[in-house]
Amino acid sequence: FAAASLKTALDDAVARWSAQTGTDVRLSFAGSSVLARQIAQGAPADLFISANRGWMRYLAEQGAIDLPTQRDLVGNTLVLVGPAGAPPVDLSDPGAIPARLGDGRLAMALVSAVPAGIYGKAALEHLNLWDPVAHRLAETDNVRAALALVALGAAPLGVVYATDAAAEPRVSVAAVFPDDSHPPITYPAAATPRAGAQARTLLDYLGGAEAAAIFTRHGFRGGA
Amino acid sequence: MDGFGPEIWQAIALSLKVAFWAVAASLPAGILTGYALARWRFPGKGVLNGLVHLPLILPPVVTGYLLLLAFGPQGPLGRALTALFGGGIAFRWTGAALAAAIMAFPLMVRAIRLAVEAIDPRLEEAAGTLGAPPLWVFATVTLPLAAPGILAGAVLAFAKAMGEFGATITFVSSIPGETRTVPSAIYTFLQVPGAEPAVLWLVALSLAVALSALWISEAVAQRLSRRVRGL
Amino acid sequence: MDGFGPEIWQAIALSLKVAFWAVAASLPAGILTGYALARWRFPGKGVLNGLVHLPLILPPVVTGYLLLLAFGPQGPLGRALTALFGGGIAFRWTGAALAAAIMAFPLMVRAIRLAVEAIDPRLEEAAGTLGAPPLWVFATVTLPLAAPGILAGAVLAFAKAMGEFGATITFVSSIPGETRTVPSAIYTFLQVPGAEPAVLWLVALSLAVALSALWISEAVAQRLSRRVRGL
Amino acid sequence: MSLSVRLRHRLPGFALDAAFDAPPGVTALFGRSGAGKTTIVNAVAGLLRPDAARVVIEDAVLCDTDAGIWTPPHRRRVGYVFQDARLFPHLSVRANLTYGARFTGRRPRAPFDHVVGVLGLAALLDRSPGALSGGEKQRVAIGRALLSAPRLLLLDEPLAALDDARKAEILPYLERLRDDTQVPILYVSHSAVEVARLATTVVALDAGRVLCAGPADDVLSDPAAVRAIGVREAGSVLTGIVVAQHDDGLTEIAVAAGRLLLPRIAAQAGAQVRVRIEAQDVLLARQRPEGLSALNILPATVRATRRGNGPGVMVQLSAGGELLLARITRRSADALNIVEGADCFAVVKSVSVARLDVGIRDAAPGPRS
Amino acid sequence: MSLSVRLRHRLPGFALDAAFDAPPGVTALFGRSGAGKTTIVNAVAGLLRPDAARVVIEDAVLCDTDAGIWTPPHRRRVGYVFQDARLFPHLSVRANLTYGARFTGRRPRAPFDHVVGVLGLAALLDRSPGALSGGEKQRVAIGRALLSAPRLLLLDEPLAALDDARKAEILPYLERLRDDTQVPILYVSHSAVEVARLATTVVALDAGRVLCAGPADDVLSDPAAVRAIGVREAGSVLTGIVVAQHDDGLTEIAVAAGRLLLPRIAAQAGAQVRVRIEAQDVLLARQRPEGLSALNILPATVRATRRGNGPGVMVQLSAGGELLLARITRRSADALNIVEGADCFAVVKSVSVARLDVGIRDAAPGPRS
Ligand SMILES: Nc1ncnc2c1ncn2[C@@H]1O[C@H](COP(=O)(O)OP(=O)(O)OP(=O)(O)O)[C@@H](O)[C@H]1O
Ligand SMILES: Nc1ncnc2c1ncn2[C@@H]1O[C@H](COP(=O)(O)OP(=O)(O)OP(=O)(O)O)[C@@H](O)[C@H]1O
Ligand SMILES: [Mg+2]
Ligand SMILES: [Mg+2]
Repeated sequence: FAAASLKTALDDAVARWSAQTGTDVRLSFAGSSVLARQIAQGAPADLFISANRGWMRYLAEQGAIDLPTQRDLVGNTLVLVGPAGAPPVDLSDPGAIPARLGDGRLAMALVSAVPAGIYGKAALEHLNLWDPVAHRLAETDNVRAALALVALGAAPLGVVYATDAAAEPRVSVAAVFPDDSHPPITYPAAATPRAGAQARTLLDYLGGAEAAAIFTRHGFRGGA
Repeated sequence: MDGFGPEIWQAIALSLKVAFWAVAASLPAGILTGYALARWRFPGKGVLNGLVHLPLILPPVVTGYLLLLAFGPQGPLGRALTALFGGGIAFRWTGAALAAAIMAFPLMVRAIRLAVEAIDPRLEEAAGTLGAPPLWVFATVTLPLAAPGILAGAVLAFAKAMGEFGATITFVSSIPGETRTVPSAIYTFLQVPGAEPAVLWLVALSLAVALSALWISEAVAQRLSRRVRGL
Repeated sequence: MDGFGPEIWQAIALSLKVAFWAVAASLPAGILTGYALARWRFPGKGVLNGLVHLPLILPPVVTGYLLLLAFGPQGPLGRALTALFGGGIAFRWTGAALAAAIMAFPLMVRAIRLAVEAIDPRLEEAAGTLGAPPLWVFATVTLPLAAPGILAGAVLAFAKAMGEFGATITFVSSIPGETRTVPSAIYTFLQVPGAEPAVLWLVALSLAVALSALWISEAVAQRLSRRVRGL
Repeated sequence: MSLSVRLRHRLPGFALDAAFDAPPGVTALFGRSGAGKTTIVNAVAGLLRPDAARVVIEDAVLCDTDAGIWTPPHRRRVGYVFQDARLFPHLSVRANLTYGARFTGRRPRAPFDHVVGVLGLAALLDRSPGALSGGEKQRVAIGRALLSAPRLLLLDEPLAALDDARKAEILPYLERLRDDTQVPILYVSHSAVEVARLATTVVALDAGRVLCAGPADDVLSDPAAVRAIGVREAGSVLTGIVVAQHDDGLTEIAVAAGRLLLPRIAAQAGAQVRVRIEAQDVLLARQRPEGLSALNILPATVRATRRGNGPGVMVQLSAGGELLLARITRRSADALNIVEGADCFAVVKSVSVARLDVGIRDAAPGPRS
Repeated sequence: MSLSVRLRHRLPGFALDAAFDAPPGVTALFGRSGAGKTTIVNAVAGLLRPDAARVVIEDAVLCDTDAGIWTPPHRRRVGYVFQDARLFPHLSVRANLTYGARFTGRRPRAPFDHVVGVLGLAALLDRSPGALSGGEKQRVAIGRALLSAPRLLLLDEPLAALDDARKAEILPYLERLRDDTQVPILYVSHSAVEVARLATTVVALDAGRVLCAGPADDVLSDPAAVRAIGVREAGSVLTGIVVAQHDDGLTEIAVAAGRLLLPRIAAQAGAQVRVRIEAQDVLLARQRPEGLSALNILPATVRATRRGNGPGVMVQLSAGGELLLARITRRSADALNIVEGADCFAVVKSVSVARLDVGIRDAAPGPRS
């Protein structure tokens, strides 16, 4: 069970591993919240890769994961994007973002619920940019939808992951949020109590260098 | 957990407004489409029928995305709207209503179509022989006889519009007071560990609203269908 | 981008299987419920009506979550099923079918109810005077006369089941070959940077499937309703 | 078998309060539009739940509100021909006809081919009801009811939509049904000819109440009752025995008062027949008239005369002990001095008695031979 | 106004090929169940699009397939009383009646209260059609058509569901409609009495073809045509003038052959009337009979006799130049030596001519006074 945004990267990595070990792996992608609830309800999952720490912690409290196996698998970077070819935005200037927004809106994932939104809000607050934009948000249910808003020109700016920005030719990165402006963006992984030895070796593999290379190729920050 | 007051009431009021206008504005089109599918034969009928069902088949996100393509500030329709009325519908509650209307449209059309198909065309013929032109026959015979079905369609559509979320949030995102309806509020809470009580609260509220609408409509429907039976 | 072959075909086959069984298994209940709502008067009719509409009003995620609570391995019904049949339905394709069936149920019931309401009860009376007991009247008069409506309901439900996603993924997750239907595949691809072509492909495919089902059903419906009219 | 009906029911603007007993044979419900005929028939069929009712066939209590008995329609075994045909639109004519067949149990049924033949449905069997003419629909509805092997037939104006030729084909069949089977028939009709021909009992209704009820012969020849029915249709019924069939197409019938020559009746010598003679078709003369084209001249005695408001006088005659009605003008009555006790001759044209008015009774009313 | 109809249409299992002209007045479509009457009426109303057709009212071409003309039903201005009433179930009786009123334009309409009175609908106005009896429905349907101020009335068995008393109330109204307004009426009926009374023209249909068509008097007294219609209903129509109203309730009418005494007719002295006399109600005698209760004895000459297969002989008489039909037995014809050219006396009972058979023509057919 893994967060949906990992799909292509994880598919790649797991395919490689399956080829090597001859073991069949079934991957189930969905939102972290959905998966976490399912695991809490006894879903037949061996591994869980969450898009944020919150849901991992939730499962840990329920005893639904094998704590010692928990590790951060990959990381990501938060960026501010604008339409393709947009000039950079100076994040140190509190007026820069509102100026660029004009009467448009800043596209973000739900700032109180979706990880990318939570990180984004934290970053903006840290940089003292939050107040001017708090009422200019267009919050979406996931970060891809926020990206789409920018890509389609519905919003002049958006806060998304670097991985997303890289894959979308219609946007370009206007600024990169410094790592220290928000909690570390990591994808924690853990085995569940029912996981067998094979699942655990897969987890080890995913934490290894070969997998890290694959993740990096897909835009993540591998092997955090 | 009842501390979240005003924002919730705002969401409920907004949901009602969006659902009401979604139904009210699409009803004429729904009646026309249902009638056309039931009674007319024309080239492209199959295509129209498919088109109507589209929002049902497509994942809501895709529908929302397509709406965004068409009605976004850069989309052709969006530009036309801006040119005409000096403002688009993206990120506005009107956009949410549009998304809800489109998602609810197949349900509405199906109910109306069934109701029209059940009307004995010989009654319409009889009205014609009395001198009533087709439009008048439609208004005074077809429409009243189809009323229970039209009401059923509107209720289904209203319920759907109250619950719609996927297409709405993709198209107009979730802006408090403008497009944050109850379902997107619920979604927000679902994403956060431990917010289940809030979710329950919201679900109960939206249920109460939708169910009362449903029950009122049932009472009306009963009276209507008794009249249509001629009793 | 057409390299992803088998997985896609698997998803389509699964979607078809899920949608088919969702409709097939819920049809008897749908007919019964539609008939009861149209013809019977009983205490709790309003409640039943509300219950049927519930999945339409609730955000799909909530419905899925409620299903998970009830039918999950820890849920009361889930445990009962496991005890009885040695296996639950959560995270199985049967669970996906259940979720789809529940989401599609209101649409099916409404269409059937409308169709039953449109049947002249005097025909059923006539059958009764010929000696046919109520069940036989139901099977030989009511059911055939409601057939176009039942078909319409089944088609709506099938379309909905093909497109259902929110409740399904919440309830049974998205496991390739078991519960990854086309819509959940679309959803996953939507979350991934750069997978738009795959999404388009999938959307087109699911549209093709659903629309052909729709068109076939239209042809059948036309023949049926001509028969019902007695022509 | 006999039927006993006792009903009370209120509808907005209409109150039904009727009770009558229907002995075996055909009981005609007669009355103006809106008199409550269909309402009664519906109550007997169980399609209407009356406020208070007791309906008994033979000794089966179909419904008794006091005793809380209620037999649902499908167990009442009534064959109901509705005023509106109510064919099943999704079934072929054949399937409509055979719909009731599977519920007949061991009761004897009319043979399918026979019913189809009598009703002229052979060419329609594979058609759909939607494509039938009004009369065709009604014929199918009659066939459907007959083929369900009912223990009671309810016919609500079954022949109204049919032409005379078709009626003349169906009536003998209903007659045979009445005589051969013991199925009682409740028959709603506006046509006195039909009623007189078929009915053993007549129940005249007005505004939901029974105006008069009794044996058909009595009611139809009772000038008072006849008023309720409509003067034009008054007449009397003579019972006779077929004596001979003549070469010139006439059938000779012996009645109590003498011989009648009527257009050919398809009956064996010895068969018993009922001949309805409308009051207006009877002429009176004090002397036996000669050289008239009318062949039937019966000696009779005036039993009573009744003058209404109109120009007519209804004369009740005794012809060989049987009742005969004649309607003549007041002027003639005065001119001929037709008073109680006067002897006279009743003149009836042969062709006045149309075939529709002659009913055959193979079996005499009484023990079979 | 006159109507001209020319139709060809194929249905599975039925082919219609009929053409007839309907002069002003009432044209009766006569024929067995399934003969194609409703099909023709539907085509005239524009509810059926025939394969080939030309329908003309006066000089308005309603439909001409050759010329590609097609007037949609709502512009044809026909008042159609359907065989099945087809009332609007969601409207009250009153709203049903007035439905057509707003489309009448400036054409003169029948006054609402009058129609309601004639049809006896006053008590039903606020009822819903679902709660009406069969006859009540049909009366509302008649009223609805009448009140739409049509330029052509199509009546498909409008009175079949009604009792005689009600018929006797409605028929005079239709008569007045025929005479006072110039609205042509196409009238489908199985009842020869109705047809004879109302129709100026009769079109007899069989299996989709016109068997014979022509003025009512001719067709109804043509023994050949009569066969198609049903022998029982043959009769002839005499035209006469009301001479006097007698105290004993009789009306004296002068016809070409002499005087007739009939039950009171509500007409002024001088009014022209049509009297239908059924062939079977006429007795023949070679000598003037005496002491008979029949008041009407007309001298006549035999013009032709026609023997069918049955026992009857149809005798065509000339009574003062007018045609009179008598149906007697072969035996009587032989006994009385009724042959062509023979002089004889026709005996008609006064009460044989029931009121339903007498039609009043206030305006003589011809120029008004
Ligand atoms: N849609 C149709 N398809 C095939 N045959 C039809 C259709 N409609 C009518 N018919 C046939 O055409 C014939 C004429 O029908 P029509 O309704 O004109 O008869 P009608 O003269 O009005 O008879 P009735 O007196 O019984 O009402 C009938 O044999 C009928 O079965
Ligand atoms: N559901 C109802 N509510 C109120 N009145 C009704 C209802 N059904 C019938 N009636 C009235 O009851 C009376 C009797 O109706 P019924 O149908 O028994 O008449 P009928 O004798 O069969 O007449 P017809 O010869 O015209 O068919 C009518 O006046 C009718 O209007
Ligand atoms: Mg009735
Ligand atoms: Mg007809």
